[in-house]
Amino acid sequence: MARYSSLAILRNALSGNQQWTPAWRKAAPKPGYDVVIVGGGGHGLATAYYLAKEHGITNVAVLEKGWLGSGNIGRNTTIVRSNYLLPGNTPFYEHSMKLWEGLSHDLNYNVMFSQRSIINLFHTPAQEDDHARRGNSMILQGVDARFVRPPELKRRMPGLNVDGPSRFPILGGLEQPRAGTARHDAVAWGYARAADQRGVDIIENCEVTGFVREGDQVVGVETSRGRIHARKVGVAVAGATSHVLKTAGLNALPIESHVLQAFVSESLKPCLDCVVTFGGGHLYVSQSDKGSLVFGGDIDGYNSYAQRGNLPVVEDVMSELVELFPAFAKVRLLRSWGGIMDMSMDGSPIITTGPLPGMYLNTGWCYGGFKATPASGWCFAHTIAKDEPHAFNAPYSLDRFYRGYVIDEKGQGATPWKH
Amino acid sequence: MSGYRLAKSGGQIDRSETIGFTIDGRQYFGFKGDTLASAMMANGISIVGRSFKYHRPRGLFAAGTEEPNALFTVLRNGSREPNVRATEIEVYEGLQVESQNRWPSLSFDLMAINQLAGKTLAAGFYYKTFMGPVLGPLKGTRFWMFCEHFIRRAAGLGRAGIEPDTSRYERMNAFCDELVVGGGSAGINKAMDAAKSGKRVIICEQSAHALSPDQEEALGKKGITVLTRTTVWGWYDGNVMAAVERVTDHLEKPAAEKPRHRHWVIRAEHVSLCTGALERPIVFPGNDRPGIMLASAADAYTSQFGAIPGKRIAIFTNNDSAYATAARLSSAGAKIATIIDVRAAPSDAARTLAGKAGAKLLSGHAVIRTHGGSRLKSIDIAPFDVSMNRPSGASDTTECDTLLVAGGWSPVVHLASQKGAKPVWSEELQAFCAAAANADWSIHGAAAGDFDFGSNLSKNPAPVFQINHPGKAFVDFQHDVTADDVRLAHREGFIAVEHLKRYTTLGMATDQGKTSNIPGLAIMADALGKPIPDVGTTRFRAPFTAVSIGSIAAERFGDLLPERLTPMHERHKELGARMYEAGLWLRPESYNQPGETVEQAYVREARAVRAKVGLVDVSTLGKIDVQGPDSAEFLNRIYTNGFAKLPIGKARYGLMLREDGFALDDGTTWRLGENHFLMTTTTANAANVMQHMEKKLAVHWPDLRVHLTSVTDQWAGVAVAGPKSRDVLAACVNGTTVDNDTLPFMGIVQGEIDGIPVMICRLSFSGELAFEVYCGAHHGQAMWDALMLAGQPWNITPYGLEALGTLRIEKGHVTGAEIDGRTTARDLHLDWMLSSKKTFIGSAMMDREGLTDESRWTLVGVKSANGEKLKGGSHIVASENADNPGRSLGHVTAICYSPELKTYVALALLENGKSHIGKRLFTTDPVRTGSHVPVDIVSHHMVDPDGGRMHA
Amino acid sequence: MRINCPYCGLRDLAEFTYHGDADHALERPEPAQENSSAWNSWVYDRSNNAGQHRELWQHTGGCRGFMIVTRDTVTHEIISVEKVGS
Amino acid sequence: MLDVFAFSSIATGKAKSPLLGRAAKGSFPNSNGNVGITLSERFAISICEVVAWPDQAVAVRTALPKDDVTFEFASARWAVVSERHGNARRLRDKIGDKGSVIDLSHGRAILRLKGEDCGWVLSKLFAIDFEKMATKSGLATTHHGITAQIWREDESTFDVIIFRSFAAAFWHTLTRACADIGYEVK
Repeated sequence: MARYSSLAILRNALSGNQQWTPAWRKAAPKPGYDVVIVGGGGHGLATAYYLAKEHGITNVAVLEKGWLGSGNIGRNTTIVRSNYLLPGNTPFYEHSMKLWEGLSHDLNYNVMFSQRSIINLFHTPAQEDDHARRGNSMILQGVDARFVRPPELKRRMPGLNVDGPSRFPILGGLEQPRAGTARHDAVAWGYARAADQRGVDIIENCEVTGFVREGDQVVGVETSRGRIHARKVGVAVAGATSHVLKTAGLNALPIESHVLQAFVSESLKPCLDCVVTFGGGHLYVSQSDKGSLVFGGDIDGYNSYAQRGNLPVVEDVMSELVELFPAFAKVRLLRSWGGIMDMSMDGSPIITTGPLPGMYLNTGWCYGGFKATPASGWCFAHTIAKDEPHAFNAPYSLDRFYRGYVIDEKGQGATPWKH
Repeated sequence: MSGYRLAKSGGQIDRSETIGFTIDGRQYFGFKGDTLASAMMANGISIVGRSFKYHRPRGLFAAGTEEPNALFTVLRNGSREPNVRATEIEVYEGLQVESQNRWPSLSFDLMAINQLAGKTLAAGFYYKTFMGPVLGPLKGTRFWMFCEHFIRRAAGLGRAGIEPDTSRYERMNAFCDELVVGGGSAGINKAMDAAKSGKRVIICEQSAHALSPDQEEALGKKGITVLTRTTVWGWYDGNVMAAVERVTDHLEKPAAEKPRHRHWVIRAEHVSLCTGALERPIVFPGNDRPGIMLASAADAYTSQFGAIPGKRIAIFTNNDSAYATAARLSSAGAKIATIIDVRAAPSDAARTLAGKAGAKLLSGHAVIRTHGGSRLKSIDIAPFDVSMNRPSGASDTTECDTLLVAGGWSPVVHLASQKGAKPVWSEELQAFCAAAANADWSIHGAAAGDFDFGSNLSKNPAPVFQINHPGKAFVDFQHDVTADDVRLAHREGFIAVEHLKRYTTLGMATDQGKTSNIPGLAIMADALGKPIPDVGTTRFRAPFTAVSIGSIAAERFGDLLPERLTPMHERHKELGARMYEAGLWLRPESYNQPGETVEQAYVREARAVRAKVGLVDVSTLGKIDVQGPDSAEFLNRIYTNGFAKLPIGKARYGLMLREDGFALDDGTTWRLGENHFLMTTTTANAANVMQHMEKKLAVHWPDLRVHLTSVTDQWAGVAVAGPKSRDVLAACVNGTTVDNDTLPFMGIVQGEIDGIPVMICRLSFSGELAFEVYCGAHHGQAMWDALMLAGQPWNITPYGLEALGTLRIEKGHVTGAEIDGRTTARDLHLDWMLSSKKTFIGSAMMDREGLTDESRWTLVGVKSANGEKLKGGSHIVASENADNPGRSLGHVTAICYSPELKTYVALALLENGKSHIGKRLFTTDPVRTGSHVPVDIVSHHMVDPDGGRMHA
Repeated sequence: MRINCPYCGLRDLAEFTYHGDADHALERPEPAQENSSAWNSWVYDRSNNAGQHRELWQHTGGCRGFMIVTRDTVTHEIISVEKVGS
Repeated sequence: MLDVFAFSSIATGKAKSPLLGRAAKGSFPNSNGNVGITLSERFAISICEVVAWPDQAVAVRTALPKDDVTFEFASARWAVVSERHGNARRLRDKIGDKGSVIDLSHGRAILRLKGEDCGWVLSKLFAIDFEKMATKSGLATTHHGITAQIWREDESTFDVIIFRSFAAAFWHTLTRACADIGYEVK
């Protein structure tokens, strides 16, 4: 398959773009594989790619029940960051950031990762100290962080309500300069293409309906396209985790599925160059290359498998955007959509062997799934290949909840909808 | 110059009133009732916009919400509203608009050089390049970000303002039995019927004049609420409908108190969709030249505004509806030169109308090419074979300045799709129609595929969506997505309809693909050799058309954000307090005297408390009234420590855990009677604790007879603290003494201050001899005044949150900064409060290994070893080297200058804290100040550890 | 979404507070001083049904009463609402 | 035993309204010069909450005085507003141990709206179907997290009961909502 490059583009342009070939094969399922990954989203595709690249395991199938990347990989607000507070999280997300920084080259696919930085605004002295604490935690673990003061904020975001009257006066922000945004669909397509090139079968419209067992051991999956055997089965289905694992007889997990809405405005000339978050509520906003404001806030807060949210959260998010950028009241909301978040009991993910022999589980991403995609795939591949977690994902075990080693960034306890 | 105004006709405009407006600063005139679009047409303006990618000149294409090209920025009172469709802007005297996405001007746009790049800018080209070198200064993401900088500048439509939008937005809640969406004939009938059967009816019509004044009156007479200029944009669960009413956008001088937009939230028992249908184009090479538009658009401009798009008009159709249009246009005075119909044998009814219109009919033909620059000049017409779906012969050129395209009609099923009804394909109509409705809703008229083009005219178009012929044929005008782009997506395997949309950006522009989705699908289906329904359709999501963010945010931002004030608020302001937001409460941070810094102020205040006496407003503490025979038992389960034996007239400090064993909140609870307690919580946690306890009673302990009521606002509270506090109270309290016998530590008495009934509890957060004095909130200010007066001999000092913090840090008392949802009772050395004689919430989970692990971060005191200032948010490290501090051992939770210890001190959560006591470590703040301070780790009880003072 | 509060009647979602899986909440293990697998799974494990889901809501913006709402988590359709303990 | 009802007294002459200095009296017509609604605060009157034990709800309902503004805003939970001082004690005596009485006279503010357009104005703030709200009835609802109790005295008169600490903020919002009707502050 041809490498992508500006030359290739010119060559094809001259031949009327007739020579391009499919980005990935439309593979049909084989009877068996060394590894079957359930879930053709970002995490599943990345896992397949790193299994092939890092561990030489290429007899791999990725099973997607719908069209590839139809889940949260294509429904998020595209933010990539590693500005975490707790030691359990930082090394993992920083590893992800490093993978992001080389991803376009690695995949020979431009995922448009743009390190336009993220700024978390704070509005009270207490919040300032909290942000200092987070920033210091980042720096002490080798992550970039700096404080930004109002004059610089004003310069970089002319529309920001810095000196206007506000119940949430902006005292400053914590910036991670290396953070930014990427083109979400491109991440799925890039991983799919690169995995496919290494021999991975990507099988769309193939829904897993059950697990094939020999005693306890999981030895394959039943699918809408027949039984597929596998020495190892990795499950990376985000919001559908509970649903899929029920077919293996696992009826209770530290996971709840919740709907998170996301929003885009009409396209505007460049007016916001970084990702910015509001400390007076819960809002994150950036501007896409096409010019749309891309933003979101809290999850709706009730169990849901419907990719559709409700009005109260829409109103909250819009009001927080206007509080931050009063001029945006006259900008218009173009589209909204919903994604199903796999909310865990402490707000942190699970990447582990088990819970059944021959099964491997990757879930609990809450809001954090997109930025985690490369490291999630990388660590999950390692865990599947080596039958033990890598140091990066060792804290993300399943038994941490019961043993009391929770990683609770928001300090909310076992109430998933508050994380 | 091609478009012009007819001498008469134009139902919607008032020719007696001329309106002046400006485009890019140039003056134009229209009539009252004109839209910007109709006025531009009447003024002969051809180029109304530039496309997104190639910056090609574009003309008016439609007359309504589906318009992809004519986007303008409306300027008003110094604020900008970008991307408004000219078809939806009603002209008013002095209207100012600015064209978009062009430089330097609409008619001459340098960015149009993008067209030279032509085929290299095909769909998906971004993904294949700009990756840059693997090494060197542009490695990693740098090269892409360099290119992206220019791409971003080229992209984007209108420019948003940076000046705050001062318009008012308003929310309105409404309820009805029947919501009718759409004010066409179907909608009016539906509304009338519903009203006749006694239903409460609301009818929403998005345009300004679709309903005639008579119709509005008739509906009003039936008690129907008529909302014009109102778009129903969102369908949420339980028939909660979101609509936006554009109240003043069309007015020259709106009244100050009127909202610009009104955000309607309508709860409807039943929704009737009468949203009509939209005409769609046929895709053919050169189909985007100014002068080419939908036949339905020309129809609307002529009938409503008396504006004719051109002098010499050709019509290109695959169905009968265009013939009716032709007849209407010509009877209005337009010149219809030719009708080109892809069908070999149009119906007799159609032929008759063509004759009536005096138009030459070319059946079995198609337009395969167009000519012209800033305006259409001529078109190439060739024989066309519908069965082959290909041109089948040599072409002729025909002169015309306007080409009306009629590609069939698509029912507007967006809202039904939002509701969850998957559209179903109709082979006859060649369109997606709404699926079966249910008890919540129904669909009527053209929206239900029930078209009526006129007598004997057929509803069914020929299945022709594109003329497959070389040349740039545009599917999505605004995003410059061509038929070739769709075919390329197919070639590269992006064949799922969502992949097609995402890979090519088809249908993602501000018109949301209202005219481009179906042709795009058809081209993909053609490439796949599948029927259209097998390719599928994307689910429509809110909003139906773009809606102002301000309207949805109505009344939830700026000065309308609620705040909570204590009864003594005015006094704090008079005393020059800097107010600080905690939760929604405004609380004094410190009472700065002229020239004082915050630090000088709080140190002075704290000193005064330790030396003599101070007072602080504690009204914001959460207060919960607990009553009932089982109250004591209830508290015994809620708190980790015992409350059953708490004597009446005594208070006790209590700790609550969550079910998972981590600390939830702390506070004192006072026993006012056998079955009556007053619980206090931290300000921030008041609501959580209330819900926590209500849930326990309702769900887990329904057998307990306990009533909970929030009384936070009922009580004003003031803490009087310091060695002289007892003297101050003795000086002003009547009805009781406050000596150690009457009022021992944690005792409660009742009395009066200046005639105000008060309740006094002797407890101490500061570590000094202290009392909390409570009275009815309406009396708070008077009580404050009385205490200030009584305290004068000891010049009693009001103190704020900062001093309060200082005193509690010195004393080692914890607050929300330490009880942060991650800490345990042991971490905070509160394990003495964990009763072993009973079970309580959290008792089963609090001893798990992760919660008792030696390496946990536990509470310690921190003293600056060299007097250097400590910084909030600092972490604690072992290395004295600021540049290589090593790993974090923990972090400070609160810092202050301690007047008692004459140095900066802090509380901190430190890994295996006990093991570090007496050791030298360093606080480090690399992210903010770079401060790196040697500190001594000490017990968290830094002042008066044995509590001698507060028990004095 | 609107919820039909057994006391106040049909009210907007915004007036209600979510308290999670009701069946789960009602199955609180016997109070204990020691940890047990029953407590572990009660605090951390959820069935998270796709489809009918009995869940606990509180009308915090109204009567503050608790109710069990049976709701389809796939369609958001509310099948029934009952007062807790009824 | 402490006498908690002692604190409910507002007859000291020292009670201060939370709207003091925030609600300018006078007429604020809309731009057509119309005044459609009258706003006033019902200050220094008794506001109590009465809660019955589940099995005593009927008994308490019958025991409650009829002369006051009394409405059951939650199951077996009543708001009782009265011009009569010491009403809490009176209620306590009436219901005995059938339930609890909580005096909130200091903890709430009552705003009275009078005028044909009350429904229009209140509909901006509350998601309540005021067309269907009966006179002499009350309910509990919320405005952006500000919990409120609403009593309909007659066709064109409403009382809104809110937490004292929110009174000033709510007043600001309320007058904004009245602006297009035009209002007068008594």
